[in-house]
This record gives sequence, structure tokens and C-alpha cells, in this order.
Amino acid sequence: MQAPKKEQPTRLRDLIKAVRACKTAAEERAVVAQESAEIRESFRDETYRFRHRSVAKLLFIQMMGYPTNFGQVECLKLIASSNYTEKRVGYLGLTQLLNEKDDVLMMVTNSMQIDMNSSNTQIIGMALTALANIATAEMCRDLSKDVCKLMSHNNSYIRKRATIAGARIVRKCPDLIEDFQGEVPKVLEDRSHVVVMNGVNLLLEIIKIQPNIKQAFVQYSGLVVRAMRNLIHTVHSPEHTIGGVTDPFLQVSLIKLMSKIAGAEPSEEMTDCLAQVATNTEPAKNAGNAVLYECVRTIMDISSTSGLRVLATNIMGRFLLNRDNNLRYVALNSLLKLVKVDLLAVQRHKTTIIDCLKDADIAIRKKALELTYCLINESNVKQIVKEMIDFLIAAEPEFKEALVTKLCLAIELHSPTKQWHFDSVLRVLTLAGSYVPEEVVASTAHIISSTPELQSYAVHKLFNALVDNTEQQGLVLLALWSIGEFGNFLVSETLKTSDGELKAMTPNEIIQGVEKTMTPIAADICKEYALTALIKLSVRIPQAVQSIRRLIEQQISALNVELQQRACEYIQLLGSNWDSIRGPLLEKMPIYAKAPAVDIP
Amino acid sequence: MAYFSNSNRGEIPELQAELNSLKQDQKREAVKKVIAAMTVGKDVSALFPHVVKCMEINNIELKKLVYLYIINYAKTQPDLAIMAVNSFRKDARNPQSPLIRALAVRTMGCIRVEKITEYLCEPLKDALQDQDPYVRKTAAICVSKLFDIAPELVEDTDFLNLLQSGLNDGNALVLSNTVAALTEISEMRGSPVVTLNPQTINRILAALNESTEWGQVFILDFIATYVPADSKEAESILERVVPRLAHANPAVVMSAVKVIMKYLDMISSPDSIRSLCKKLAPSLVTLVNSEPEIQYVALRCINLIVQKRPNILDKEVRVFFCKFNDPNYVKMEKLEIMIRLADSKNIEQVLHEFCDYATEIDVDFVRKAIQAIGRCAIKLERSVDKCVQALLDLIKLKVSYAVQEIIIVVRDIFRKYPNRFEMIIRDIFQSIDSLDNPDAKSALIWIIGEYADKIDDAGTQLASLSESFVDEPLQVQLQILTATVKFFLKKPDEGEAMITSLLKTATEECPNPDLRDRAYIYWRLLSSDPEATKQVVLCEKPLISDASYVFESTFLDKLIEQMGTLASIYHKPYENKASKVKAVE
Amino acid sequence: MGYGPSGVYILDMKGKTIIHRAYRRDAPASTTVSDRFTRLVLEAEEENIKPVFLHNDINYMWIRYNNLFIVGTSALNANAMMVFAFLYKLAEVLTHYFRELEEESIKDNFVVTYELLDEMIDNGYPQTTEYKVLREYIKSESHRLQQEEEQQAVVPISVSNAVSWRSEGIKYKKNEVFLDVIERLNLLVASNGNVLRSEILGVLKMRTLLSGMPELKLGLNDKLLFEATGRQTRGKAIELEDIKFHQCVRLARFENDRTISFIPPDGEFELMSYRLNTHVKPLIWVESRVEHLSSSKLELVVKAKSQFKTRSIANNVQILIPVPNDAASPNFKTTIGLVKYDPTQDSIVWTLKQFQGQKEYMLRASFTLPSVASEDRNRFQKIPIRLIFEIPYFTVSGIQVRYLKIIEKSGYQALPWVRYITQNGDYQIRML
Amino acid sequence: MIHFLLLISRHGKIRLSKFYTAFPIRERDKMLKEIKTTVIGRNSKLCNFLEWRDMILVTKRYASLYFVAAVDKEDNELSMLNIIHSFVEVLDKYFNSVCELDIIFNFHKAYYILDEMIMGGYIVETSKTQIQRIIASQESQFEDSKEEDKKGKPKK
Repeated sequence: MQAPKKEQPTRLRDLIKAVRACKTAAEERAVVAQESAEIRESFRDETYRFRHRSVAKLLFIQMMGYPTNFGQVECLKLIASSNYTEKRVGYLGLTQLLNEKDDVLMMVTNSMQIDMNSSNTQIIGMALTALANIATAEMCRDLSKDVCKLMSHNNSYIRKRATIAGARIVRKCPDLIEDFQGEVPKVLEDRSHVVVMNGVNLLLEIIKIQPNIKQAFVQYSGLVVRAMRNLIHTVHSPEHTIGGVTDPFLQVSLIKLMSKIAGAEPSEEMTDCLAQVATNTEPAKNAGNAVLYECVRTIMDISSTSGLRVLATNIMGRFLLNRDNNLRYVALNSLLKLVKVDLLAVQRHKTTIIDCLKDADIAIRKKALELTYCLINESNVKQIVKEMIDFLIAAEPEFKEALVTKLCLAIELHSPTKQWHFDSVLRVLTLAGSYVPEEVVASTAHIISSTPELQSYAVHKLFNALVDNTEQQGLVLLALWSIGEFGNFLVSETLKTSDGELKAMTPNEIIQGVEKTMTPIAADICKEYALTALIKLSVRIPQAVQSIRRLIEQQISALNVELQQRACEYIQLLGSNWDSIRGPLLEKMPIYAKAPAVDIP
Repeated sequence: MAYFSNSNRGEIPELQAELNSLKQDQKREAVKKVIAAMTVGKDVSALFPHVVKCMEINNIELKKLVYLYIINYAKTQPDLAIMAVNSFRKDARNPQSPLIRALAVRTMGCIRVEKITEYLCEPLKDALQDQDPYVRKTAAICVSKLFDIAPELVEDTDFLNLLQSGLNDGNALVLSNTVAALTEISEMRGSPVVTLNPQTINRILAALNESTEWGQVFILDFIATYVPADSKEAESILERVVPRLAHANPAVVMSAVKVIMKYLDMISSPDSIRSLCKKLAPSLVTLVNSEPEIQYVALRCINLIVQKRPNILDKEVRVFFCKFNDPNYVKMEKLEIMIRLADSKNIEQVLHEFCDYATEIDVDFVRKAIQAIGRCAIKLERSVDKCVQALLDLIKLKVSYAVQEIIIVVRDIFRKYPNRFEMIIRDIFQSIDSLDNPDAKSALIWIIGEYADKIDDAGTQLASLSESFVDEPLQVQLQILTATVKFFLKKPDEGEAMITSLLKTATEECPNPDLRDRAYIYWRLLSSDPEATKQVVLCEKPLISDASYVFESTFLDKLIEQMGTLASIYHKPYENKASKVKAVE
Repeated sequence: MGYGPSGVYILDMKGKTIIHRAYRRDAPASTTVSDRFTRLVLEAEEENIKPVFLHNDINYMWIRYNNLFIVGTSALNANAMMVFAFLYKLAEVLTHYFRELEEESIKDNFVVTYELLDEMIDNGYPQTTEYKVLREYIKSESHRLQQEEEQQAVVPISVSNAVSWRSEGIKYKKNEVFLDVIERLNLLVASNGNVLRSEILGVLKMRTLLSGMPELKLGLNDKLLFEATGRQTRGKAIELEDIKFHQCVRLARFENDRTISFIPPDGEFELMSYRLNTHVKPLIWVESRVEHLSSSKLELVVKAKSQFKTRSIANNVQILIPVPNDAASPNFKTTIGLVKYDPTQDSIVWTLKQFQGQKEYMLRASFTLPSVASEDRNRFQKIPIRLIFEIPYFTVSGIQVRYLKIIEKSGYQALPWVRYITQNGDYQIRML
Repeated sequence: MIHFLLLISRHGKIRLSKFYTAFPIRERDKMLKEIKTTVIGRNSKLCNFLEWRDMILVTKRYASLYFVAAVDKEDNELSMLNIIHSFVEVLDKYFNSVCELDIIFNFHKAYYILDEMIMGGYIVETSKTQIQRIIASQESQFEDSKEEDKKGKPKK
């Protein structure tokens, strides 16, 4: 039985309506499956009149996330058609239904080449668009010559599109850069705005791929500055003016290009030009702000004079106080660049920046956090860390992790005393121990181990914190390690501190504390730390050896190999034949000598 | 009806006017409109006084609407709710209608502010002794609400005594709700209100027959907290509980199963145990035929049951075969139970199923199926060859995530059957194309360390796996460390350079204190006495067994006692922290 | 332990709250629940979301009903089984009330929905959930109109009565009872014909049109009953493995002497369900063989064989055979029935109006396949063949109603009518 | 450069999706899902930029539609916001006060318009009048070809 052939297939509009009428995902799936089957059927007829309609429907189906592989070949057929509508749908289908990885794509190169030589500018445009959007390296190679030629086409519509197609070609095939490099000066002097802009973008693409080529373009800096001047001074065309700014998109591109071709020492005319843009651009509208923002970024990138930098910092200072979150975001972003060259300039905005830590917007908070972190030094660390810890208490989980990481790094880098360092980390661990990265546990362990006067205090404090917070993993790990290493202090010493007495423990209490971290639902890593802590305790608190053996023995059949390995080894070590060696074997571990590697972002 | 269409700004004053209308019909329509607005999330709290006034009219339908309104705002604006208190008190004394009396008490209990208590106590006391059972049961529940607001008040007055007398109520509805209220209050205060004795238990059990299905759940859950004095008492209680297994409501069945599972431990007669177990099986199987969500809960609990008493379902493994259209979460649970039920009689079939699942497309399901094959190999000594063969067949398909899972599984098979299946190692090496799963990588490294003397190119393999040692996650680092020590101990000539450089890197380049501890201990061991080190590192390790995959027994018992509850579904025993429960705003 | 839901929320498919009722203070705001479900719908495939999950200290327990999510919440260690049983019960009650449970019917009846939510749970403890009882004092809008003001609603005695499912004073002119015995066959068959699992799920559905408070006693050919009474079996007796009864049946009595005695609710209800795990040969066996599969063509040969007795006839048989999800140009050859390609199920549907016992039929099907294959084209072989059918006057188990005694103190005579039917349940035959 | 541009409805339906960088299908689906969940329900007062993977998402809500563009970190976020706005303006002009339904039923036209503004990840034209002119000329060719089709002219 053959599915009934419909002379007039469903219209796209009706399909969309039918899909919209579906109440559930299952209903929608059924409608789409039915339609897809009909479309598949229709494709079997080679003389089918509504192929373009079927492909249009597939575009819709694909957008909803359903498979449309079977329509790929049809796009090629449409592209090869001489009918404008069919060709247009075919090209759209090509870019939407196919992926760069699809083999079918190779078969279209020929049609595209024919179209690039069409007399119809629209058709040339379509082919160029397709190339710019999805061409593979191989297609780029095959069509590179044609595109190059079209960059000098007498129609600016073709020139601008060919230039962008060129950008794709150099990205996919860096070895073809030379072909296009030669076209660049022509394009930069094009009488059409957009062609110039696209030329700049092509150039930026080339520089991005081969940064060392930059030098070759320094010679254009005069040209670029001139183009920029023209834009600022003469009101070119109202149709390119947005928010009172002449062609802000082109301005942004040109300014960005300046940062790349400024060379070691930016020319005076360039710095003048930037200064002019920075002072004269109207900051009321988004378009102007985009130009200012780019200008600031370029100033910060090139080795510019401090005068220019002050100008830039002030603009960002203004942005920072603006109520528009977007401006504050970009301000923080640019200050992050500046902070590496001119810390002092940024310090002036410290209060505003720290305030941003409690902004309602997580994007702002994250940026502010990065920046705050950069501003911390030994003189302000106590104050800023305190504020950051306050934020930590109220922070939502997704922000906690970032905050904790930076917080701990800051503590580590700038702490005035080891005691303060330890106290601060402990506070963070107790509040958000599950978010603390492994490195923090490690570095704090090293602080304790390298600071004898801190050891007893630290192990007491950690033990007490552990007993109440067995679910804060970071805390548990640090506490376990410290108890293992310095457990002897727990039994021997009662400490007096500013906030009360830290009592000595009985061996039993200590072992019970460790046992709390070894419940059936505890993470394996905690149990691993616990086992090593226990074996070390066997020489630090020999009185407890019986209960230590009992706890270790519980793990000798553990499913986790590491746990089992440790438990078995340690039980061996507890054997009497090891009595004389055990002490030296498990004595205090050497201090970790390597300085912590800290990346300053 | 137009209630849900968007209405304009002038709505509130308009409604206010309608609420104050003299016509009852219009009033009622107005209240409905107010509630409709409230339902779609509009703030109509401004109308509070006007709505409350409508309570004065003696019409039950209108009253119900007003009550609804008050309940809704009671949570956010309790102070407003207090305004209605006098009307409530009046309604609570309504001589004609028990329904209105009960509604008033029920609704007042929902206004959770301390201030309400002074108005609530008296009507509540009356209601507890009302002649109508519907009012009494409502009052019993209300005591638990009151306890939530003002525990001291309840403790200091004789509410708890009054409530307890509900256990003697001849009406099953009152009795079962009293049980529910008592259970909750006991949990909130952290100690039982009533000390259970055989007489009370008897009385409560007697009410089972006449209770609603939910009442039966309350009662059974209550009984589950009781510890019978001896086997005899346990058996006699179970005699009354067992018929509940035939109830159509899955919650009744599950609670009955829970009581039976708990009491089984106390029964001494093997015959009784056998016969009870036999009765459990069909009920459990039926639960697996229910709606998927109920299946899921049942399967999580059955997982516990078969860990405790595998024989109950030992003939029913087919029930747990995955159907194509089972939701994923059901399939995963079924697999887990299939593993636990696999035995020498059904292994052929079970294995066939697992292999079938292992070629499905869902990655997690495939992994789980492979684990299942491994677990069967460990569990069933006599079938291990078949299981290993099945894994070998799967390796040949070279599906990356499957191969990696197989490595993990094979490692555990080695831990059960050392020196028996080394030939698999070759197949594994031939099929790996990438190792992006750290568990798989760790497993492979462990295998190399363990079989260093039997793998020709162990050194090369190990070296290449250790290449990025510094950047590996901790678990992989630890495995590399131990494996390299083993390798050195087994092939000292080949391994010396490797171990020296590794120990140096691990102690000097890696900041992790645990890793450094391990490295130092090995280092010190090796430098003190390499031969003795062998005794330590290569010491005989207990073989793993199926028992390794079973929950520890006290832990398991705790979960079984909580069967059907969330704790038993998460497999995390619930510790009573009643005080920790916060109000969610 | 043992808590029910602290709040009940009914949401639409996009996660928007339609109506909700908070019973306890740990019930989250409806926007919280709505947010969570909006996220879920966006984030995950529905079948991967577990029906129970914890988020921000709140446990969510949810079911999907028509186009709704019905959600129960708890911050405590709730009895999840009870919550789910309740949610399904709620859906059932609302369906009875509104005929169809969906977004519109709730919006059109929100007052009644509120009233029901209020009556069915108090402080998280489920209360009365019997539709027949509820409807006596919570009227739907249409009933209300007839009722009018003068009548004060009262709690029906049955709410707190021992017989909470039946009201007193019911009257019929003609007293009748209809009993349907319906068996569904669940079957899972491997491709080699091995039955992996077979199971019969039976239900006895009743419709009682009886006056007063009648006492009913039902006799089945229950093997255990015969054994218990020491009676000789005449004909076949069957061993019912797991029986579940409606709450009206006296369970203790049944446990004692296997007597099924009860006072029935009025009207339609499910008296009991049972399950049998006996090995059943597939009533209809279907085999689908891939004869030819290439990148452009697929040919299938399907064989269907009925294995029940010649005198029985299966009605409305539908056989669903999976095919690749990008199949095209279907072509079928068969001597009987109607064959259709149904892309919405990625299957061939072979419909036979009647299928007599002990017959065998063939179907040949061919498809073309597009040159660029869909990603999971060959997955169809992993999908089982499914069957739908109905065989009247026949039960697989052989269950029989031996008697249905009706005794009422007024002494009227009532007629019992009994029907038997067998249907497919989850009936799957694997291809590979 | 712009890696992709999306229009997402407030219920998470994709109304337009244009990729200028190729991602494997599975990866793409995953990305879409992730973006939907991050973008939808975001308070409109928050800033329009989000760091996501190694890109920046520039998002802006217009009534029931979210516009999302993924750009490189060194790109000018404010400028991208301007492009989105221009796109919206052109759509608005073309559809004569645009609404979501226009996009739903004429998504292909929206694609054609987008092609005239952005191509290969770069802005290809910034003048709104110019874009309108081109689109008009394309549509007249489209009408011509329809005529041609009706006459049943033989096709190659």
C-alpha cells in the first residue's frame, strides 16, 4: 500500500500552526514525525514542484530539535536550480541543516563556484554567505581565488561580502593569508564604509591567526588614524549614525585595530586620536559608550602615556558609578586589564569595587571579586578579607565556590601573620568547607607544618571544628591530616587563647573524633585521610593503638582499592616486628619547600 | 468563566463594593472572584476586613470560601488572620453543624502565630470531647498543629492527656488520626508521648479493619516503632498485620511490609519466618507492577529487603527484567535488584539480559549493565567464566565508555579471583582508544601494578600512564604511586629509576599533604628495608566478595525501619532532628 | 516518619502553578515549586528526572497526569509511598469530579478543587479520599445549582463510619450487580521465542445497583479456598498469587478462611485485583525478520501466529513492528488485514479485525532509506514488537466466578451478571 | 567574532538559531539546553553579559523573546548589544511592529534579514536603510521567480 500522494502538500504556515496547537511534547513529536515522513516521501519524486517548501518545513523542524538528515541532499538540488526562490531556500537550508562535519557539504562546492560567477549580485551574495558561514577548509581552498577576485568587484555589496568570506578562508587555511594580505590596503581605502569595516575585520582575523605578521601592518597605522579622524570630524552619512555617533561599529573596529598595530611605541597622531575620541565621544548613549569602552581597552593595551591612562581610568570610574549594570560590568572588566599595569590608579576605586561584591548581579559580583582580589595587599588584607567573609555567609552556592577560592588565595598571599592566616582559613572552612579547593587544604597544611608555634593551637582548633562539621569536606580533610601529624599536642596540652581555653583530650576522645569521619556514608577520600591519620597517631598517641587497630581493620575489606591498600599496609605496620621502625617511619613529615604557585589573573 | 482573564486596575474597589453587597448571591460571587484572583497570584490582601465580614453569614459554602481566603493569607499575614478570630470562636460553638465546628477548629489551626493560641485552646479542648467523631478527629490533628506553634503550652496543659484518650475512642477515624498526631508530637519533642504496651497496641490494631486506607498507614507506621517483648508477641501482632498485604493501596502494603520486615528479626520459629517471607513476595512483586513512581519507591525498598533477606524474592528475578519502555530511573533500580537476585540457577538468563542492556544507547544504563556483569562474576564463583566471556565480547565492540567501564569491572574481578584471568589484560590494551574516565585510569594502573610481573611491557605502560603525574587528580596519583612501588618491588632493576624520580616528584612537586605522606612512608620503608617493604605493600589482601556490596547491617536495619519514607529512598537514614526543621518562607 | 505532603501543587506542563494548597509551614511558596519545575522542564529529559528529589532542603515528589504535574512536597522524612498513593488518588478524585482532569477543568472549578484539597488532607495527613463520599458534601458547581441554599451541607455519617464507602438509604427499583472479569497479559519474549516473563493481571470490576446495606459474598475457583475447606475441586482451580482488595472487603476474614465478603460501594468500583505468575505461551506470537538491510533499502518479513484454541477469536488485533525512524516509501504485501506505516510511532501497524485461534499470517514490508542516514537509524532493531488485542469470553488463567450471594435485610432478590475478557497488557516481543 | 546568535522564547523554544562556528550536533544540543536555562528567568535588571565557557553571552530580552549572542572575550560587548538592537529595529520595521508570532511564522524571513546584517560571524552591514533596500530587492526577485514558476517555465 502506498501512502496517498498529496498534490498540494501542507503549507509551512499550517505545519507551524499544527505544532503550536500541540499540548505535550509527545503530541508535537507525533505531528513532526508524520510531517517528516510525508516530506521524505515527497523527496522521492525527482520532478517534485514543492521541494523548496519541504526544505522550508525542515528548517522549522530542525529548529525544534528534530533530526532532518534526510533533507541534506535536497538542499544541494535546490541550490543547483536556476529558480531564484529555490536557490535561496537551498542556501538557507545548507547553512541550517548541514554541519561543517557533514560529508554532503563537499558536493556543493561546484554549485557555489558557478553562482559566484553569476551575473546576479544577489546570487553571488548567497554563495559568499554560505561560504562565510559553513565552508570547510577544503571548500575554502577550492574557492579562494574566486573570493579574492570578488573583493575587487565593482559592486560594493559583493565587495563587503567577499571580504568577510575572506576572513573565513584565512581562518580555515592560514596558509592562504598571503593571497588576502595583498587585498587589504585596497579594501581599507574603499569608498564604502562597510567595506572598510569588513576590511578591518579581515585584517584583525589575519593578525589573530599570525600575530607575528603585525609588524607588517604597522605601516597602516597612519591610514587607520586618518580613517578614524574622518569619522569623528565629518558627518558622513546619517544612515550610519547611531545615537549621535557616526558609524560606531566602524569606530570600534578601527580602534581595536589600533591596539594591534600600534607597534612598540604608538605614534603621536594615534595617541592624539585616541585622546580625542576619549574626550569628545558622547557618553549618553550605548553607541558612544561602546566606542569609549573600546578606546579605553586600546589605551590599556598599547604602551601609552600615563596621561592617556588617567583619561581612560576616569572614564571607567564614571562607568563604575553609573546605574547601568552593563557599564559597571565593562568598567570592572577594563580595570582588570589596567590593574596589571597601574595598580595605584585602580586602588582609588577600591570602595566602589568592594561594594560591587554585594551587587544583585552575579556577573558583576564575579568581576568585582576578581578585581578585589587583585587589590588586596598586606596593608588592607585584614579589612578586605573580613568583608569578603561576610559576603560568603550570604552568598548563593554558585558564587560561593569562586568567592572561597579567591578568598583563600588572598589570605595565602597577603596574610600578615601565620596565626591570622590560619584563623581566617579555618573560618572559611567552617562556613564553606565543601567549596574549598584541594589546594587550599594543601597550602594550609604546609603553613601549619612549617610553623611550630602554630601547631598545637591549630590542631586543637581544627579538632573542635571537626566535631561539629563532619559534612564540610575541606575542613574534615585538613583536620584529619593535622590530627595525624600533630595529634600529640591534643593529648598533652591545654591551651589558653583569647577566646577561651582549648582543653586537652583523652586518647579515646581523639579516636572517636576520627571515627566520626568514617561512617558508611562518608566520602572515600575522608576515610583515606583518616586511615593515614590513624597510623600516624599510633606513634603519636601509643596508648590508643588498640582502638586504632580496630578502626583500621574495619577497612581491610573495603571496596575502594586505595582504602583497602592502606588498611592492609597499616595493619602490617602495626605488627610487633615493626615496633622499632614504626617511630622513624611515621615521624613528622618534612616541610613542603616549594612555594605555592599562585596565578594572578 | 472569566475569572482568569486579565482584569484591570479598578478591580479591588469594585470587589470591595460587591463584598459589601446586601445580596448573598453577589457576596458569594465576589468572594469567589477574590479567591480566583488570589489563585493566579494577585495580592488581594487589602480586602481582608471585607472578606472576613462575610463569615458572619450562616451559609456553609460562603464560610468555606472565606476560610480558604484566610488560610491563604494566614501564612504571610498572620496578624490579619487574627482579625477573624471571633468569628471562628463563634463557629466553633455552632450547635447545629458539626461540619462548621470542625472547619473552624481546622482553619484556626492553620493560622500559625502565637497569638492565636489564646483563642484556640478553649474551643480545641471542647472539640476534643465533641460528640461528633468528625469534630474529634479534626481536633486531634489540631493538637499537633498547636504543638508546632506552642509546644510548652501543650505540654503544660492537659492537651496531651486529652489527645491520648483518643486512643480509646471507639471511632477508628478518630483513633487513627490520634495516632498520627501522637507520632508527630513525639518526633517534635524528641521523646514518645505514650509508652506503648501490649494493651495499647492491641487496641490500635483492632482499629485497623475499620480505618480508612490512610488511617491504616498511620497505624502501621506507628506499630513499626514498637518493639515487641518476645517472639510470641511479635507473631501475634503480625497475624493482624499480614492481611494488610492484600490491600489495594500500595502505601498500606509498604507499611505492612515494613512492620513485617522489622519484626521478622524477633521471631524465633523458622517455620513462621518461612511462611511470613512467602507471604511478602507476591505483594512486593505486585508493587513492581504499579505506576512508575510507585515502582521506583518500591524498588528502592526492595533493594534493602533483598540485601537483608535475599531468599524472599529468589525465584522472582524475571520480574525485574527491564522493559523497553520503563523510565530510566526504574531501569537502573531494576538492574541493581537483578544483581542481588542473580544465582547459579538463573545466571544464564540474567547474564543474557545484562549483555542485551550493555548494547543499548543510554550511557549510564550501559555502564550499569557492565557493572552488573562484574558483580555477578564476583558473586557467583561457578559462573565467573561466562561473565568474563561476556565482558570480552563487549570489549570487542570498542565502545570507549564501555571499555573503560569494563576496565573498572575487571579490576574488581581480579580482586576476587587473583591470577586467573590475566589474559584479559591483553584484550583491554588492544581496545583502549582513550582514557577520559579517571576511575578507569586508576583501575588500569592498579592492574598494571598488581600484575607487573606478568605483563611484558608493564614498565612502558606504567611510564606512559604516569607521564602527566603532576596534573592528574589525586585518586590517579595515589594509584600511580602504589603501582610504581609494586612494580619496583617486583622488578627492581627496571623500576628503580622510575620509583626514585616518582617519589621525588610526589614529595617535592605535589602539594597535597596526603599524597606526600604516602610517598614519604613508602620512601622511608624502601630505604629502611626493601624486603620487608614487600611484606607490607604486597601483603595478602582479603578478597572482595559480594558482601562488600551490601550495606553494613546496623545501617541496613535502620533503613529498613524507615522503609517507604524518603530516607529509605535516598538510602540515607533519617536522624531525628525535628528541631532543625525550619519554616520555608 | 509517616508524614504526608506538606503542600500539594498542580502545575501545567511549563511548570506554572495552576492551584496549590500549603498544609504545613514547611510547604514552599508556589513560586518556589514553579521555579523548580520550570527549570526541570528546561533542563532534563523527563524520564531522567527521578520522581523523588531533594532541592534546597525540600523534597519533591511528583507524578505526571495528563498535561499536569501534580507535586507533593516535604521538608521532613515523609512517607513517600503514601504521598505517591495520595497524589494518584487525588488525580482520580478530581477526574471523577470534572470528568477530565486538565488545566481548564481545574480553572473552571477552582473553588471545588480548593474544597477538596482542604478536605482530603489535614496538616499533611490524608483523610477522606473516597469520591463517592466526598461528593455527598462537596458538590461540583453544576450540582450546587440544583441544590440551592436552604439545604445545609452536613458531613455524611459515612465519613467517620466504619463503612466509610457507602451511604445509607440507597434505593433501586431493580437490584442488579454486574461483574466483569478482565485479565491483562504481560509478556516479555526474547527473539528466540523464549518467554522471559509472563504474568497475568486480573481485575474484578463491579457495578452494583443495590438498595440498602447489602452483604455480598463472592466465590471463586480459588485453589487455596478449596484446600482450606477440604472440598473436592470440580474443574480447574487456580492459584491466585497476590490479591488486592477494595477496602470494603474484610481482609481479616479473607486471611482466615479465604471468604470474600463485603458491603459494596454504590455504583462502579474495582473489587479486587490479582496476579498470576504462571508461564503462559504467547497467545499471539509475532516474528519479524530483517531480510535485507542496506544503506538505501529495508525489507522485513513478519509472521504472526495465534496459539489459542480455534474456537476463540481475538478482536481488534494490532501488531506494531518498529522500523527505522527515517524510513520512506512503504510497500506492504499481505493476505489479510490492514497495514499502515505510522511515522509517529516509527512503526508498521498491522491491524486484523479478527484473528481466529490456530492461524498463521504473513506480511512482507519494504522501505527505502534516505542516503544520509539519521543518527540512530538502526536502533529500531532494539525496540520490541508490541501487540494489542482483546479476546472475549476467555480468561488466560481460567478463573471462574462460582457464585455471588447477595443478602440484604429487606430480603430482595438481585441478579448478578458476569462477563470474562482477556486483553494484552505490556506485551513485548524483542526483535534482536 | 560572533559564534552564534539565538532567539529563545520565554518558554525555552528556539525561534531562531544561527551558528557561525561549527559544533558537533550533540554538543550543540547540550549548549542550547545550557543557555536556555541560564538565560530564561534572568532578571532583566541584571547586566546583559555573562561569561560562559570561553565566550561571553550577550543577552537581551525584548518582550517575550530573548536574544542571545555568543562572542569572543575580546569582543566589544556593548557593540554587540547595539547590533542586536539594530536587528530588532530592522525586524520591527519589516514586520511593521514585530511580535513573537511574526518570527514564529516567518522565521525564514528573519533568517534572510539576519544574513544581510551578520555573516560568517561579522557585521556585514550597519545601515538599516541599506538592509531594507536589499531585502526589498530580494523580495521582488522572489516574486518574479514565483511568477516564472506559475507560468511553468521549463527548469534546468
